[in-house]
Amino acid sequence: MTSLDLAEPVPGATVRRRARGLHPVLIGALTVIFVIVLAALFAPLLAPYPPGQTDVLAIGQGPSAAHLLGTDDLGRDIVSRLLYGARLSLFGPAIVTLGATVLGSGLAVLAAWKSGLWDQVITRALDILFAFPSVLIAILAVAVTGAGLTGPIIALSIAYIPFVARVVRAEAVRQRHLPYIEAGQLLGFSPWRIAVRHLGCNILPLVAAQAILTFATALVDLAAISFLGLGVQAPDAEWGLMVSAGNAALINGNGWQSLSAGALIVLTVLAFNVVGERLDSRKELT
Amino acid sequence: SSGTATPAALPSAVSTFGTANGDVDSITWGLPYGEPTTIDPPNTANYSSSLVAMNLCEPLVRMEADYSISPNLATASQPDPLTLVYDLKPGITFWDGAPLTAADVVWSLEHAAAPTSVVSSTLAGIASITATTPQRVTVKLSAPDALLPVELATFAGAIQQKAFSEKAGTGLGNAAEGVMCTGPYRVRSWESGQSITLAANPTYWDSTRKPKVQTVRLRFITDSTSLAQALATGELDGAYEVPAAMIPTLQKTTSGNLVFGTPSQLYLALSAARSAGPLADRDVRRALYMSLDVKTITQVGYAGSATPNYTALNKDVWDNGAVSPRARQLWRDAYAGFEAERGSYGSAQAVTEAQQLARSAGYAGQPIVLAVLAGDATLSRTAQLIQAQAGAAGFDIEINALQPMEFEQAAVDPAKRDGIDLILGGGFNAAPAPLELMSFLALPGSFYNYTGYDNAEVTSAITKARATTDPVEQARLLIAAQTILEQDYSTVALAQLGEIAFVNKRLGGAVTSFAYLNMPSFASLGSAG
Amino acid sequence: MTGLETGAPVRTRRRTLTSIWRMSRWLTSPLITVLVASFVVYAALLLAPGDPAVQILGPRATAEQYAALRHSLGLDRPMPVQYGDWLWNALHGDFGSSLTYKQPVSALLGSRLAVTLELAAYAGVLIIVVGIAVGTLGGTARWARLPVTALTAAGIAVPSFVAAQTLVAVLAVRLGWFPVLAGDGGSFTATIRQLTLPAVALAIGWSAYVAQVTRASVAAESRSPHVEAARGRGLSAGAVLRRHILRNAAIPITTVSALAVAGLFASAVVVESAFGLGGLGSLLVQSVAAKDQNAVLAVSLILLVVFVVTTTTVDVLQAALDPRLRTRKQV
Amino acid sequence: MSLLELNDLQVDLPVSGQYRRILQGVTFSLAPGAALGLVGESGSGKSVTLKSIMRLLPVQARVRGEIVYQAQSVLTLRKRALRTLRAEHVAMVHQDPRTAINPVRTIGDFMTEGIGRGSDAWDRAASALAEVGIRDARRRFAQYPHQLSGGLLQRVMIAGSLIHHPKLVLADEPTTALDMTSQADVVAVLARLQAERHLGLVFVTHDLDLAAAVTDTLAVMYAGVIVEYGPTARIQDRPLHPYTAALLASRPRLDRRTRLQTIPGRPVAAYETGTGCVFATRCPLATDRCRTERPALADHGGRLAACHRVGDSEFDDAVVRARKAATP
Amino acid sequence: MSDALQVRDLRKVFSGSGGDFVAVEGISFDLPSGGSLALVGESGSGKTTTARMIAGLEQPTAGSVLVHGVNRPRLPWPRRQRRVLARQVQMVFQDPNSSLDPAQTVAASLDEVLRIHFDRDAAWRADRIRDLLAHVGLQERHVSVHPRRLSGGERQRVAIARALAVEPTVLVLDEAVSALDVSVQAHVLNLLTDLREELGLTYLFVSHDLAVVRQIADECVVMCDGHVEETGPIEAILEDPRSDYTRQLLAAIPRPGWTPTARVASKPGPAAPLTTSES
Ligand SMILES: Nc1ncnc2c1ncn2[C@@H]1O[C@H](COP(=O)(O)OP(=O)(O)OP(=O)(O)O)[C@@H](O)[C@H]1O
Ligand SMILES: Nc1ncnc2c1ncn2[C@@H]1O[C@H](COP(=O)(O)OP(=O)(O)OP(=O)(O)O)[C@@H](O)[C@H]1O
Ligand SMILES: [Mg+2]
Ligand SMILES: [Mg+2]
Ligand code: NI
Repeated sequence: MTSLDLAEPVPGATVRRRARGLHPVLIGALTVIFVIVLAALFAPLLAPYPPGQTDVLAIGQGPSAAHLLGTDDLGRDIVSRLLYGARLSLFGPAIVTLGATVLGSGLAVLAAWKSGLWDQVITRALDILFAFPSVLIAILAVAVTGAGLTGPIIALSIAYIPFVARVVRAEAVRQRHLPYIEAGQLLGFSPWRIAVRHLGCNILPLVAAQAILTFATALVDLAAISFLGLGVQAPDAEWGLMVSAGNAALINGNGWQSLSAGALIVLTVLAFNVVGERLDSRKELT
Repeated sequence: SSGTATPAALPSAVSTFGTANGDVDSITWGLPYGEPTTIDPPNTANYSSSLVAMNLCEPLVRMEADYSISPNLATASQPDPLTLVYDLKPGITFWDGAPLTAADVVWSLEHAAAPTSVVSSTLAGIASITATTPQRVTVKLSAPDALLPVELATFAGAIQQKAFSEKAGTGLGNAAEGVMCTGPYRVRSWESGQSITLAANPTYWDSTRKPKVQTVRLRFITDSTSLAQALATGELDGAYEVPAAMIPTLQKTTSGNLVFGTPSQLYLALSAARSAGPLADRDVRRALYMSLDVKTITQVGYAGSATPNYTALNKDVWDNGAVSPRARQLWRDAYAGFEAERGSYGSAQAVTEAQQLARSAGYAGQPIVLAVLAGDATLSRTAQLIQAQAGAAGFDIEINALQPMEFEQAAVDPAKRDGIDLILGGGFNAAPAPLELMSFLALPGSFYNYTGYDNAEVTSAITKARATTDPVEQARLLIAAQTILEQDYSTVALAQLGEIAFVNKRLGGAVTSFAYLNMPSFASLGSAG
Repeated sequence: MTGLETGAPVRTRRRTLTSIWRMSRWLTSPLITVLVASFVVYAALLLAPGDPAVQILGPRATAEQYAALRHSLGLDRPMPVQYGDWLWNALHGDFGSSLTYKQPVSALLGSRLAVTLELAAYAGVLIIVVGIAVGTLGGTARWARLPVTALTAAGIAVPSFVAAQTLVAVLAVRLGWFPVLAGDGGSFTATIRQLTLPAVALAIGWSAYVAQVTRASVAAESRSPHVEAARGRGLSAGAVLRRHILRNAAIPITTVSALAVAGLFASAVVVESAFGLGGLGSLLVQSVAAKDQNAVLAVSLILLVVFVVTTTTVDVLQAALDPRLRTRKQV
Repeated sequence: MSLLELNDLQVDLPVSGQYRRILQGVTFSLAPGAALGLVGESGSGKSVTLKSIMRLLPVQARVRGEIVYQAQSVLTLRKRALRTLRAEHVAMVHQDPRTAINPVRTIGDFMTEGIGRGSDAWDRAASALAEVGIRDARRRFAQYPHQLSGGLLQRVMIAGSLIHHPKLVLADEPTTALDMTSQADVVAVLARLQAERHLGLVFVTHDLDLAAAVTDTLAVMYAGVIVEYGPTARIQDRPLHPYTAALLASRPRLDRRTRLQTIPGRPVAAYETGTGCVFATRCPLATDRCRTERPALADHGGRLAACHRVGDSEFDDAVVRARKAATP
Repeated sequence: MSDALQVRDLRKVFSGSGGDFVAVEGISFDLPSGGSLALVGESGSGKTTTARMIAGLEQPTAGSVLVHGVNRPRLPWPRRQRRVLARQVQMVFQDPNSSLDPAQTVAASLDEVLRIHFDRDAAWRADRIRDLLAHVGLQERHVSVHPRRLSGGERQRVAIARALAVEPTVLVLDEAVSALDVSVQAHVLNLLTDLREELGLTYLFVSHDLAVVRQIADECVVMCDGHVEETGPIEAILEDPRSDYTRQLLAAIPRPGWTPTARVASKPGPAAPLTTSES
């Protein structure tokens, strides 16, 4: 028998790209996400006041020792509302992401795997869905279900399907024609096994990246819907709603509510985008 | 009466603001409720539409800023309780030069009373309208109705040209067709989605009331902060119905004056929405109201532009120029009694009592659904205050924000109120008369009678009051009915809201009472200096 | 050699057929998309609770009045019939009349469409010019890479409504540089001044997105072997940038720019509301709330058509820019 | 005077954030009209050498040593001069024509780029194509790269690089992406043009036999170092360095079926080699000295080899035996 | 003894937007058990297409593929036949980088195959994996690594091991060594020769390099533009080529003392006719 003594792979491009490791910006973004998620989970422990506790003697105050970011127009503590607001602000996008990602990548893999007529029908249906601006679907959903998170969540879960599915399908189709998939077929693996275990595993990083980017988009869109007054309703705390609720105070020179809620949205979206982009660029690895 | 509003002041009784001294070339006015849906007067059931329509079209008798009624296109007389006679003044012409005739009046009133019109129900008491001579119109009633003469002074009674209106057909009052009236202004242009421009009518018949402002540009600005910002920067010269949330902003500005005009027919009402549910028991309802501190609500929710109110009827419905001074005194006395009884609601002691009362009436923390109109910052804030205050007394209030459509349907259709226990809403009286509001609240099957209130004594008192022409007697009867009704706690007008108007400092003579809605309000404006 | 010679004429005929088929696909698929989508909107609106009759008559009418109005509006017919009717009329340019404003929807759309188009055009120019310029800078100049990456990442994360509020509070109210109200019309410069803040609010996110894609594709293209080869042939830096880097990066850039412009119309819904602009977006929000079916349908249709037209344009542009798409690639 | 001279070229490139040695002491010279073959396994630094000559390495690259083209130091050329050098003096033929020619521009664009758009330019382009055996130039001009076969496209690239009549051509594995027949075509075209035009040619390949067909001098590279340098025919006939021998012996033969020679281990990069001979870890004949002391490229009868043991008879026998196993 | 593989009149027509294209036309040959047959020809001559049709990855437009006299259907296969059909023909692909599932370790991918084809316990499978890897010259430490950590040659060995795991009747090698460096190529060629001797494998070897083919094949089918140009034992083809085309192929192989000659390029190359009349 011939034998080879090969310890390490040939030095080259793969090694170069892989060694990139965790970038400080990525670490920062992950930290932000971690902190915000923790804050949302432990809001009851962290918030200095109940989110709905009004205090008519302390209305529209600026920051003070008692209220770190001041109070809103009903004298509620803004920090507490931001903390509790994180729950709804993250919950909606999370559900949307879950729905759109599962449905989108499911359809994508189905289309790529079955190809032919299936692919055409699914692709065409996705094209049609793609033509609906997501905000339009969400607003129409509000017309059906009434104001609140339910309608927009369902609507966006559907509206984002093509965004997820298009990217995932393109990758799945590419992978489907790679020799390793054909080899699997020749080796007698069941289509189910190949589609899920092989194809599925290999598009997973892409799906994850897509999910994270979807989350960021959903956060913005849901906040916008709440901002328009069609989503989360007062007295529930939610960032988009807080941005609009603080608007009156903002033009009076007390922008703490509006700006801090706006800043949190920007920060969260930024963090998720950074992580998503990072994951997305990692897909070249395999 | 006139006066100046001082910033940060509590509402002073202001029905007109400043004096109109000189001519003004043009002004820009904001419409916070957006584009008028129509300017056909009897169908203008919202703020924007009525404001525009009533600067174009005039009723036979006019309402003044203090709600008193005086002759306008016609002088009115009532030879018997079932007959109203209107004699048209000579020399009145429409914008196109055609003279006003009795036929136009008949057409207009029949148009308003037709079943498809928004005000048809308020005019339901009319049996016939006839042109007895070319200059006289006789209106016959099917039953004595003290309300009808007042209703006819509102947008319900505005007169349009018959020939034009018939030609316009279903398009009457829309942006393309418009209207043909006699008023001090006429439409110059209507840019859908943006603005309507009115121009002074050069041939206006009433030379004593010729408009001083030549063009009025009405901008549709539904976003309250944009509105406030534009008022503050002077991009807008004024607006009615400024959202209360913007009061703190506008109080600081130097570009103009914020006025809380009275009398106003605007009020804030909290009503039980159905006869079932946790609020089915009168004592639970009472306990709920006892837990509310209305003074705080008016201060926090309305920044002082509103005053607390403790009865089902809002104060200004009887405290205005359309109600005779003696009758007003009777109402005041009666109200003093309610205020004495209920003025301490919301205090710590009252809350404790409320808690006990609720518990003993069988309330054990079931959720109470409070419906409120979505997208209205002031109402939303008030609802949250109510939630917090009632919460302190152990009431579990869930706020359910309804889209405008749903909200309106909930107001008319009991089926749509299923699952709703309370409705918080702003309202206004079309007619500044307690009779109307009492009927709506207390008669079985009436609009605002959500809980199915049916009390024979009350019903008979209201029916009698409608048939009396003597205002004092009418007031007595209604107060008697009210005394009974108030014990039901189905509806309470929590606050008497002031008309929040903003007027740029270069302008004077603005009508700031809620009567603006039924008046050619821009015709009284002029330069302040 | 076999097969090929005899195949030639057949192939030519086939090719004509294929190109007709491809053309028809370009034409029919957007149509089908619009058809299906409009039906979905129609059905959704019928599903929505709320009764247009109440909206028109107000809350104080009688049940008979409501029923009569519903009948006269044709709302008591089966849904497919109503849709068919609507479609037939829409094909003839008649979108019915607005239930709220009691006039033809087309009359309602005119000035609003103009406002939205002005806004979208302004924002579109900002997006494309700024996005591509910044992106190209970031993709070519080494010093600019980091700042541009950071800037675009931040820009993408700023929702238009947050931008709108902050811009107004600072630039219009505090500093008074721009008017608060837009849509006043007037001279061209006045319109520009009025629309600047809304357009900027609308453009921030999208232009950052375009810039990001531009940067990435320009950078990727600059590293590509054919660009290195072009440099090796002694072409000037400018020629390489124009004829190779930008020419090739133009393919993804056009796609995202077009998508950005299409998405713009939808984002305008939010910005118009924030600035109190009477455009299509605010009409949509308002009509949905009022259940003004015909208005909602017309606006949705416009949004759909805009989207479909842009995506179709992208398809055509892509084929024009990328010869590889014109003849199917052989595997 | 030589056309091109590389003197102790040393290149460091950032690999995962750290500078790593890629080329080490690369030295050779090329007379006008001469052809040099640069042979070695993947990763040995052939392309980096060519790119250094064209100054096409990434900007971060650290290059030391000397590259002299016609008495000009390439490494210190200003922008203008560099462009002239690239455009008119030195041409490069890349490994994969599919990626090295802009896929969205036509062949005509490619051919006329840099020579203008007049009818004169088209004529020049057409005659350049004719020289590489493409006679239907007009039709080809309208075509896109993906519409041409690999062999044809590679000829287009050669034609495009020769349109300015350069004096030096750097061909980086111009045939690796092609099948055998196209390879023969392309190499034939290249060899003919080199002879006709008296071109200097650096021909990079994996295949010693292929290099032998086009070049007169051969440089065998391993791990960023030239390990053997000399006349092609003599190296092919009797290699001095064990790496060269092993390369020769691992190529399958046409005339009979034999067990092929293999080289144990894997190719390494310059920065992975220790202080000793770069090939020591894979050399079956390595001694302790080989492992610790790096041999210089030394003269052995008109040929250069970097090996301590050249001349050592036991060693030479082994090398010859290895080579013999492959020869008939 | 029946032939391991019988290929009869295979024909493949691709129809795309550019029209119909005949990629393979009338290919027939027999491959006896334990034999080794090579398909050679220049690029685009239809070698890969033929190999894929034989493996079942592509549906022939006409003609048949018989393995031990049994017709071989195209993928996807019905559940019950999968095991049997998988063991008829296995294939090793040209690109070592993408022929292994990047998400699976070497052991996992071999184990998966074994689990599906043999109802044996984990210990047996572990043994077998070691055995297979040893056969292709890989060691214990290559077992639990991901393909991206392996060199091209190693990856190709794993691919071969995986194909061998099902004990196929015929092993199709499509340019299995073309992407490798000379020295690594030599390794793999030696390995293939050894495996064939040791295990009595049957090869269908696809290549454009006649020198490589010489190492591995007994029989040779020369393909040109989709049809068979010449068939025969490899020695015969190399020493006494009948067709000009084969002679051209032979002339193109670099060897000591070789002078390359160019064909005339204005004869359109094989890829050109597809798209030429575009303007
Ligand atoms: N831009 C770069 N940055 C870092 N390292 C590089 C770069 N380009 C090449 N290398 C490294 O330099 C070494 C030599 O690469 P080079 O491309 O010159 O090899 P080669 O001999 O041309 O190989 P091949 O036959 O595969 O083309 C390799 O280890 C490679 O990884
Ligand atoms: N799926 C396909 N659709 C259309 N044409 C195809 C397809 N697959 C292959 N072809 C064409 O069929 C011909 C034969 O291709 P094939 O891949 O079999 O050649 P090959 O001999 O393997 O060439 P190479 O040596 O380049 O691998 C080529 O011209 C190719 O373009
Ligand atoms: Mg190289
Ligand atoms: Mg092939
Ligand atoms: Ni032939």
